[in-house]
Formats: sequence, C-alpha cells, structure tokens
Amino acid sequence: MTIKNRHSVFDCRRIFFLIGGLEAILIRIQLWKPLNNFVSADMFNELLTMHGTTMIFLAAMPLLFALMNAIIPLQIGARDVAFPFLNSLGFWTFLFGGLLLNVSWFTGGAPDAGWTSYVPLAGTTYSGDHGVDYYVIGLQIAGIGTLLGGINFMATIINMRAPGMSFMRMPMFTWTVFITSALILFAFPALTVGLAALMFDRLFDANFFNPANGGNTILWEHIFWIFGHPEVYILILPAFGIISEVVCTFSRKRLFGYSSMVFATMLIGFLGFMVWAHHMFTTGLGPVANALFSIATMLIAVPTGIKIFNWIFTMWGGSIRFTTASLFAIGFIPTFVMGGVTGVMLAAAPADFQYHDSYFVVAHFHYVIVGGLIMGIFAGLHYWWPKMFGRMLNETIGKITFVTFFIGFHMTFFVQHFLGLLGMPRRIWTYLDGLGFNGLNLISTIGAILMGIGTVAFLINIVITAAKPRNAADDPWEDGRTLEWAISSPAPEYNFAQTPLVRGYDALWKEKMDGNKGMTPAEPLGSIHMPSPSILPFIMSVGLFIAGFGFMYHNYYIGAAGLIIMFACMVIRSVKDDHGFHIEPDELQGKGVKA
Amino acid sequence: MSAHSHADGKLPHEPEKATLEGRNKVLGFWLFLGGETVLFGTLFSAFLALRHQVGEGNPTGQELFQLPLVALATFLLLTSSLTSVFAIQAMHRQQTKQLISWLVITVLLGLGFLILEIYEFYHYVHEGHGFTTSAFSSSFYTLVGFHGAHVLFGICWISLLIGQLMKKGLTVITAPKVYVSAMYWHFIDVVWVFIFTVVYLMGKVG
Amino acid sequence: MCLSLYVIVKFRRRRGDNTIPVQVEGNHKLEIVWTVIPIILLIILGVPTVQSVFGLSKDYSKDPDAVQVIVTSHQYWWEFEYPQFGIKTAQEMVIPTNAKIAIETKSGDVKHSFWIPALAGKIDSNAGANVNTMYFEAPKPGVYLGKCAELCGPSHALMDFKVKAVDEASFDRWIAALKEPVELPADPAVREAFVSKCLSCHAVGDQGGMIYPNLTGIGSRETVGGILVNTDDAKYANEGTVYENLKRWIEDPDKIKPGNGMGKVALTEQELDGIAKYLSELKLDY
Amino acid sequence: MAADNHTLTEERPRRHRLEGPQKHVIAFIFSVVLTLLAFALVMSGEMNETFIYIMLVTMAILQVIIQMAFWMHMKDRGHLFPIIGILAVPSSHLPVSLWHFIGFGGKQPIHN
Ligand code: HEA
Ligand code: HEA
Ligand code: HEC
Ligand code: CUA
Ligand SMILES: [Cu+2]
Repeated sequence: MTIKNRHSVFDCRRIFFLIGGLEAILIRIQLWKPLNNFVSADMFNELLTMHGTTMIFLAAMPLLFALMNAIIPLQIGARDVAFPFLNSLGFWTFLFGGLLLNVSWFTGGAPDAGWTSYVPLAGTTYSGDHGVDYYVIGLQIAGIGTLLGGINFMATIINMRAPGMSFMRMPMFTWTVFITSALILFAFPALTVGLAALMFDRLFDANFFNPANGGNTILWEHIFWIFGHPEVYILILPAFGIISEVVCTFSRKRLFGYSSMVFATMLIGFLGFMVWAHHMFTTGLGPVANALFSIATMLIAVPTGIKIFNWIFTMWGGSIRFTTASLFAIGFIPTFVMGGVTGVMLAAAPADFQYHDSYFVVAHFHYVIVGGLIMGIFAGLHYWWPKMFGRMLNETIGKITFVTFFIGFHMTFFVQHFLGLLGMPRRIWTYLDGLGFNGLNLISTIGAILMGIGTVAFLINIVITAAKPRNAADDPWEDGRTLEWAISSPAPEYNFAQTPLVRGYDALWKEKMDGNKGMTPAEPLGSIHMPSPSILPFIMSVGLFIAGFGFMYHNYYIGAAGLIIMFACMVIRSVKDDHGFHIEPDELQGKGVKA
Repeated sequence: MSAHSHADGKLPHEPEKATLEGRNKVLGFWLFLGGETVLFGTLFSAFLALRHQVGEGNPTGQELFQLPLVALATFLLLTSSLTSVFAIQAMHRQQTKQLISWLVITVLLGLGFLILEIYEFYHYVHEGHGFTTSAFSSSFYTLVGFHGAHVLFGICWISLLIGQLMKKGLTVITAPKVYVSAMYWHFIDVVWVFIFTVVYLMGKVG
Repeated sequence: MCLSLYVIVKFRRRRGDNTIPVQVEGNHKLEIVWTVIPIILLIILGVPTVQSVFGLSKDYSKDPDAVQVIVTSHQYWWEFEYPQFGIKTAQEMVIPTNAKIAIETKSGDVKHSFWIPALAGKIDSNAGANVNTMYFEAPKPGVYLGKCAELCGPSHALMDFKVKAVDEASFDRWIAALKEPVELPADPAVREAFVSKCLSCHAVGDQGGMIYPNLTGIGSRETVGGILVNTDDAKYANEGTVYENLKRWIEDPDKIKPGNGMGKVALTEQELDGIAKYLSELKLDY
Repeated sequence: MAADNHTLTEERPRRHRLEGPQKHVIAFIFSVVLTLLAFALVMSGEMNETFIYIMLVTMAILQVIIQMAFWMHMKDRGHLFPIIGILAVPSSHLPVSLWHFIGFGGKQPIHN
C-alpha cells in the first residue's frame, strides 16, 4: 500500500479532473446562448462551485502529488519518501474528502456559494441546506491529506538525498516541489482554521461570520485568501519545475541560470504570502492597504519573468526536439506569460475595480491554471509516463491531444478577456440578449468542447498504451539528465538497488558526458529495508468520512464513532512497531542494478 | 525487560536520532509544528478581530476572567514543560525509570491544567458566556478550546508512550517518539504563553 | 512571444543532428538585464496605480455639492436612497449629469457588489461590515446598465439595475414628482387587491411599506425588475411593453428571477390585469 | 530496570554531561518570573493601556525565545536550519495579517 500504490492510484485522481471538466462543459453549454435554460440557476451555482473546488483541490493538486510521489524520490536518489505511512494516509484522506464532497450531488444539493464560499451567503441563514456543509467537511478532510503530503515531501527532500546531492545540485523539479511543500505547510493550516470556524458557525451556531451576533464577514475573506493566494502558487510552482525539466531535456541543454531559478522560486513562494488582499480590492480595505498590496503583487512579476527568460535562453542555441511533452512545455511559455500579464493588470487596484469579478478574471486564471498548470501536467505526464508505467505514450495521439487542447484552450479563454471588458460578470447562470455577449460566448463554448476532445484523445492514448508491452528504455528520451533516467522503466519498488553517488548538477548527464554508462553506486549491494504495507490509513480515512457525516447530520454518536475509529487506528499504529521486511540482494532483478 | 531493548548492546547517545526513521520523525515533527504555528496564528488573528464583539448584555472578558486561576494554570503548564525536559535528559542518560517518572509527572501536571480549564469553562457558561453567545465567545472558546484539545491529545499520547516504554523499554524506536512528544509538549506551553498574554491579560486590560 | 517563436524555429533539432549543444550555465549580464527591465516596467505601472488608488478613495459622502446616494443591495434588487431629498427608489437610479455622485453601499442581506461598467468600477456592499464609499460622474445623459458583481444566490445573474443620467432640471423635476401623492386604482376590486396584497410590501407615493421596492413611477422606468426591458419594439425574449412586462412579472416572479423575495401572489385574472394596467400608467413626468 | 545503568559514562559526549538540570531550572525561573511580572502588571491596573500591551507582548516574546532556546533543543545539532526555516515564514506573514486585524488596515470592519 505504500510504494506500489504510488503509480496505480493515478487513475482515481484523474477521475476528478474528468468530473471537474464535465462540470466545466455543462457550464459552457448553459452559457452558449443568452437566456438559456439548459440548467437551472441553482444547478448552475452548484456546478460552478463544484467545478472550481474539484479542479483546484481534487484534480490539480492530486495530479501534481501523483507526479511528485513518482518522481521526487527518484530524482534525489532515495528509496522512498520519508513517511510511507503518511503518504498512504494522505492519499486516502484526500480520496475520502473528495468522495464526501461529491456525495452532495446525491443528497439534495451540492455546495453552491462559489469555491470561495463567501459568508454570509455560505452561512446557514442563506444556505440552509447541507450543501456548504459538504464543502466545509469535505475540504477539511482532503486538506489533511494535502498537509501531510507537504510535510512528507519536505522531510524527504531534506533528509533523504543521495550522497553528493547537495541542495544546489537538486533538479529544478525537486526544488519547486520543496518550495511548494513549504507553501502547503504554511498556507493550509489557515484554511483549516477558516473551515473549522465556518463549520462551527454552520453546525454549532457559533458567530464567527454572523453579523447579527457581532461576527465579521470580512474575516472569512481574509482567512480564505491568506490561504488562497499561496494556493495558486502551490499549483503553479511544480508546473514550473516540470517545464524546467522538459525544456532542458528536449533542448539537450543545461538549465540556463540554475541558481537564479532557485532564487526566483523562493522569492515567488515568499512573496506569495504577502499579496492575498489583491482578491479583496473592492472589499473596501482602504487606500493604504490597496496600494501596498498592489505593489507587492506586481513585484511577483520580477522573479516570474526571470524564470520565463531563463527557459527561453535554455532553448536558445539548443537542439530542440518536438515531442508531445516538449510541445506542451513550449506552448506553456507564451500562454503563461499572457496569463501573468493579465495578472499584473489585475494587480493595479484601480483597474481591478473594473476587472474584478468579471470574465476578465476568469480569463486570467484559466490562462495561468489551464494554460500553465494543466499544460505543465500534460507535459509532465507525457514526459514521465514511461518512467512510471514502462510504456511510451503514442506520439501521434499525443500531438493530436496537444493541438486540439491548445487551440480549444485559446478559443475558450481568449475571448473571455473581451467578455469581461464588455461588462460580463462572472458566476452568472445566464445573460440577457442584446448585450453583445452572444458571439463570444458561443466561441468560448466551442473551444471548451475542443478541449474536451483533446482530453478524450489523451484518455484513448492511455488505453492504447496500456495494451502495449512494457518495453520503454531506461532513458527513453535519450537525453535524460537527472537521476530518474538512470534506473529501469518502470522504476523498481525500491527505486535504487544501490544508492547512487551524485557528482554534480544534472547527475546522470554528468556521468554521460564523462563517458560513464550510469551512476556510480555510493554503497555496496546489500539487503534493502522496506516498510510493510498497512491497512490503517484506509481505515482512518473511513473513520473521518463517517465522522464527517455524523456531525453534518447532527448525529453525534456516529460522529464520535468515526473519530474513535480514527484515534484507535492511531493508537494501533503507535503501539505496533513496523519492522518492515527486507529485499535481499539475490532477489533484486538485474534490471534495477545499474552500477 | 530492559534486557530485551538492549539486546544488541547499548543504545547510541542520542537514541532519537540514531536511525533514519528517527531523524525523519524529528524533522517531520518540526515541520508539523511549523504548520501548527500558522494554525494557532490564524486562530489568534480571528480572536483579535472579534474580541470586542461581545454584544449587548453579555459579560466581557474583563468581567469574566479570574487571573489567579489563570496564573495557577499557567504555573502548572510551565512546570510540566520543565519536567518534560527532565524526561528527555533522563532519556539521554538512558535511565528509563527516571524517564518514565518524569513523564508521569508531566502528564499529571497537564491533567491538572486541563481540569482547571474545564472548571473555568463551566463557570463561564454559568455566567452567560456560552459558545453561541457572541462572536467574542465563539472565538474565545475556539482558540482556548483548540489549545485545550491539544493538551488533552498530548496527555493521551504521552500516557500511551509511558505504556510502551514500560513494555518495550527505551529503544531506537521508542526514543524518537518520546523526544517528539516532548517537543509537542513544549509547543503547547509556548502557545499558552501567548494565550494568557493575549486572551487573558490583554482581555483584562480592555 | 515573438522571442520564443524565434527560438523555437531557429533552434529546432534537425534530423540526424546529434551534436551536443554547449552547456551554458547562465549569464550574469543577461540575467540582470531581465531582472531590471521588469522592475522598471513595474515602477512605470506602480506610480500611477498608487496615485489613482488614493485619488479614487476620496470620500465625497459629506460633500454638500455632491449628490448623495445610499445604495442598499438586497437579494436581488437595489434600493437607492437620496438622503438630501428624503426620497427612496428602486432598480433605477436617476442622477444629474456632470455632478459628483457620492455612493455609500450597504447590504440588506448577503454581500453584493455595485457596478456600472460604463461609468465606474465596482465596490462591494458588505454584510454587517464596513460601509464603502465611491464616487463617479456621468458626463453624458443616457441610460447605463448596472450589475451586481458578487455571487449572491441563484439570481445573481439577474440582479441588474439602470442608471439614468438626465440634465439637472429634469433631475429636480424627478425629485419633485417622486414626492407627489399617488392615486390608487380606480376600480374598487383592483384597488382592494392592490392595497391588501401589494401595498403590504410595496409603496406607491406615500402609501404602503418602504422596505420593499418602491413602485412609484414604475410605469416610466426603463425596466421591470431590472431585467425585463420596457420597449414597444421588442426584439429579445426579455423585452416587451411596460404592461406586458409588469404582467409577466406579477404573474410569476420566480419564473423570471428564481429565488427572489416576492414570490407568487395569488391574483385573479382581472386583478392581475387591472394592477398591471394601473402600474403601467403610474408614470413620472420629468 | 537495572540495565539502565550499564551505559558507560565515559562514552557519553561531553555536551550531555554538561547538560545538567541547572540550565533548565534557570530557564524555568526566568519563565515564571516573566509570567508573574505580566500578571502583576495587569492586576496592579492604573497604567497606560498601550504601554501595558507593549510590555505584555514583549515579555511573551522574550519568554518564548527563552523557552525555545533552552527547551526545544534549538542548539542541538541539525536543528537550526529547519527551525529557522519553519519560523521564518509564519513570523514573516503573521505580522502582516495581525496588522490588518488589529488596527491600521485602513477602514476597519465595524460592528453593526
Ligand atoms: C496558478 C494559478 C495562478 C497564478 C500563477 C497567478 C498569478 C498571478 N495572479 Fe492570479 N488568480 C488565480 C490564479 C493564479 N494567479 C486565480 C484562481 C484567481 C481567481 C480566484 C477567484 O476569485 O476565484 C486569481 C485572481 C487574481 C487577482 C484578483 C482578481 C480579482 O478577483 O479581482 C489578481 C489581482 O491582483 C491576480 C494577480 C496575479 C498576478 C500578479 C500573478 C503573477 O504571479 C503573474 C506573474 C507572471 C508574469 C507577469 C508573466 C511573466 C513575466 C514577464 C515576462 C516579465 C515581464 C512582465 C511584466 C513587467 C509585466 N490574480
Ligand atoms: C485547476 C483549476 C481549473 C481548471 C483545470 C479549469 C478548467 C476549465 N474551466 Fe474553470 N474554474 C476554476 C478552475 C479551473 N477550471 C475555478 C477555481 C473557477 C471559479 C469557480 C467559482 O467562481 O467559484 C472556474 C470557473 C470557470 C468558469 C466561470 C464560471 C462562472 O463564473 O460563471 C468557466 C466558464 O467558462 C470555466 C470553464 C472551464 C473550462 C472550459 C475548463 C476546461 O479547461 C476543462 C477541460 C477539461 C475537460 C473538458 C474534461 C473533459 C472530460 C470529458 C469530456 C470526459 C467526461 C467523462 C467522465 C466524467 C467519465 N471555469
Ligand atoms: C413579500 C413581499 C411582496 C409582496 C406581497 C409583493 N411584492 Fe412585489 N416585490 C417584492 C420584492 C422583494 C421585489 C424585488 C424582487 C427582485 O427584483 O428581486 C418586488 C418587485 C416587484 C416589482 C418590480 C419592481 C421594480 O422596481 O422593477 C413589481 C412591479 C412588483 N413587485 C409588483 C408587485 C405587485 C403588483 C404585488 C401585488 C400583487 C406585489 N409586488 C406584491 C416583494 C413583494
Ligand atoms: Cu447581488 Cu450578485
Ligand atoms: Cu492571488
């Protein structure tokens, strides 16, 4: 349940992307013409809330986590992550949190107050049914998983690097994951508190956000965005990492300005905590706050710009190969720049008075998220697929995916800039005729369907590939630079039979250039200690799931029972020592040993 | 039973860091505490934002808080922090018996703290300061209650570890757990320093 | 973008090319250049930003020369109170051209956001929190579309209003007209229904309640409910004559604005017809 | 548990021999004194509010630094790096948020 799962859990996570995408398609179908009646107003708000929530929390982050899980230990030459048990626990809590959230569709109404769930709309007075309860509790449970993941990756990267792998020799993807994990660690607890307070308000009549009893609605906005803004960098930084790897490999060149890249990543992470109020320019925080947060936000353009130029100069003078992964990475760069530049436009508070909560914002964040993050994930999936599953994805279908997705993407979201400028607010379930919104919305809807086709092409690719033999080479792109390409595809359970000795940045590339066949081992062949699989994380998550339902429906016995299940598992885990098992040298297939 | 734990000779000097698992645990726990800092920071922020929202006719903090009681609770918790340090020192000297005794004292002090807090809450509710009374009361109980829940968790956890120490003795597996639980306990103490400052003392001032 | 295109074309790998490019580590000069240029750009952008932040935050809410309007948002309608003139209206804000309009926003329930895309940026109306101020000016007479920009429930999409900018003389006439007493329906049956079933919430002239939209002058407004556009030359599904629109609205408000606070009022066909007719003739002269 | 004593004292690294209880008792006394001072300050009343606030917060921070330094093993090997990292971020962004909540953030949210 630990290492093996690392790869197979993939599919569960992908499903959420499909669900979120399906919701997006339904949103777009409703909006394809004015005064459409495809879904009701209530239904639309549910779709929109669940689309945002699912995509951010259940699709994008877990997909990134899947990549991190598969690749980080390999890149730093570790056998596994630092806490395999937590890893598994994080996965299950995330899954059950996501399930709980989606159960709401079948129990009389999904959450419908937007993914930001602003109070008092999300309070009991105006959302009396259980929809928002599902949001609060589902995200709380899923959030635990994310937090555990963050701690796990940080500890892994700090403590488990192979000999010689100093911080400044770490691959860029590892670096970005490291910073992302730190952001998770410092951002998610704020969300935890916010959700807990909202939960207390909703379930136990607390007054945090209830103005009638002195509560403050703006407090929720602050707490949500103190978490929410770092969250968007949590999403994008790993994508930056993926792009760095892919661009280098397929340009056959060393990353331009590695140390400035590292520095820029840290700076983005740090500044990310200082800018949350740019989502609240119209809330009325006063000119001093608006001015300061405007400037702080704009500053982020500087380190991000450094990254963009470094990528371009990595390609400069390189020898670029256009595989699907590389296409996605190259498509990423101009797309993300557009999203970033609109971000800087939004950052100017007076201008944001006009843009805020209009489709201009929708266009901005889909450019950075779909054009940035999702393209990055696609690049990463195509790039590392052979390493994860031992099979190369079909390049022709891959290119079809790229073309349809890329064109569809720009069709969908480019026109939304203009919709916003024309005065179309976001989160509207329909719009009146005669306002000049019709044509652009139609284009946008067609684009969304194209994106859907692109996604389906990718699914087909996966299915076709799964039927083929596992014959990917260790270094299938031939220009692999980092450690993961030094071992077999797919990576064996224990990753490295012998921990490799890292002699420089781009460890494998260095060996290649020095004419070596592979990595030099840092230790003699010996027996490998492995943790035993455990069912406890699963049971714990089930306990939380049950507890969530119990509290939601005010059945405190069931709630308590769920919590007891969880704590009992913790006790068992603490009392029972896990001695693990050993893989002896003669059991290691020759395949994994590359010394 | 100690014979079993020391079967392969003696323990290393810092048993909590002797194995990679142990080192991971200590580091991971530090990180976890970093997250907890943000958690409590946010709770403090929420409390600060709402602490004057008492509402008509409800008791204010100034009227409610009884500083002698809080001072006593503070003293108990501070002392327990000291005894948990002694426990770790005993562990480094590999005196399992002393280690266990110090841990027991720590738990008892923590329990005392918790009882005082429960008494205090009980008293407040009688004064008309319930969880749902006002924004101030909700944020007060949430902040102080979160801390109290942490204390409770710590008590249960350390008790469990005492049991394990008695059964398995001090090993490279139990040592990191003890070490980490002591870190946790100090952290609770540190949070309390801010609670009595921000909630009680500042509340008394107005 | 051009740069990246150039790079992609110039440095693509040609078939059979197996050379290994030079492994450049970085270039300090270049890196400094592309750190400094964005900084300069941002300074150019930042200075006017800060200036206009402070410029836009000027508070005219105490200025006697400005027209003060207290905007209160409700699910899903807008109330406009003119404290200087002691009047209140709904859904349609009439303003004089070329005067500073000083807005104060409040909310009657959840958070909304007040936005007239063609005239000014938006400002939130917070629920139980700070009251925000904003000011704007309409240089040209005309009718401007206003919107709610913050998700506030199912009919958030339909929470539109109109801003009608008129010259100063008309504005004064409008204020005077709004204060005039209003005749109730002549037909006793219709009057009885109107008074008992409508005026429990609404007001016309000095009669009825004031916490729901004031219906005085509804017949001369641009819209009914903010979204049914009154016109004799209907082109779209949301257009019709005042009478048609009123009838449509009163018959089943929920069909037009899901979840609104009026709900279906039980009326006979005659009452419905009579009230709609009466209201459509309730015009203000200005 | 007689076996506990079989560890040879000579083999213990120096640091541990020096790490007697005295240091910790001193830290403890410091903490108690600071706490008592804080309580006394408030209970005595009759003083400028702002002054008391500043004093209280200063003493709390002082106490936490002392506790961290002595009790959370800050000075132990390999702890410095993670601790600096772990504390840097929250402590850098908490003031920003506190600044907002307590007072200066432009128009304050008011109660109705
Ligand atoms: C992955 C996610 C992601 C990323 C990376 C970003 C990046 C940025 N975002 Fe975005 N943002 C979101 C996701 C993201 N955002 C989401 C989801 C929302 C909406 C939430 C909601 O309300 O539902 C949002 C909303 C949002 C707002 C609030 C809008 C509103 O509601 O009114 C603002 C305002 O300042 C903003 C700004 C920025 C800025 C300045 C950046 C910067 O980081 C961008 C920096 C990048 C560049 C600038 C490009 C590269 C730089 C150069 C080539 C150098 C030269 C350029 C210049 C000198 C300009 N974003
Ligand atoms: C990671 C984040 C993410 C991603 C990837 C996307 C992806 C997409 N988003 Fe989303 N979006 C958000 C995050 C994201 N969005 C957020 C946070 C909001 C704000 C919510 C709020 O206001 O509260 C939002 C809001 C939002 C709106 C505005 C709604 C409104 O304000 O009224 C729109 C409208 O066009 C939209 C469209 C799309 C589209 C067309 C895609 C496409 O890229 C999707 C492409 C994917 C597919 C098309 C999948 C295809 C799959 C199938 C066809 C198979 C289906 C089968 C099975 C389920 C088995 N999104
Ligand atoms: C429960 C209170 C209530 C009653 C009774 C009621 N209304 Fe309304 N009415 C409202 C509310 C609330 C609105 C605003 C709805 C919205 O736009 O969201 C409204 C809106 C209207 C409007 C549109 C106003 C505008 O400014 O465009 C008209 C016309 C109207 N009502 C007429 C009537 C008539 C006629 C009756 C009686 C037959 C009636 N109402 C009874 C509450 C009520
Ligand atoms: Cu009111 Cu949206
Ligand atoms: Cu942001």
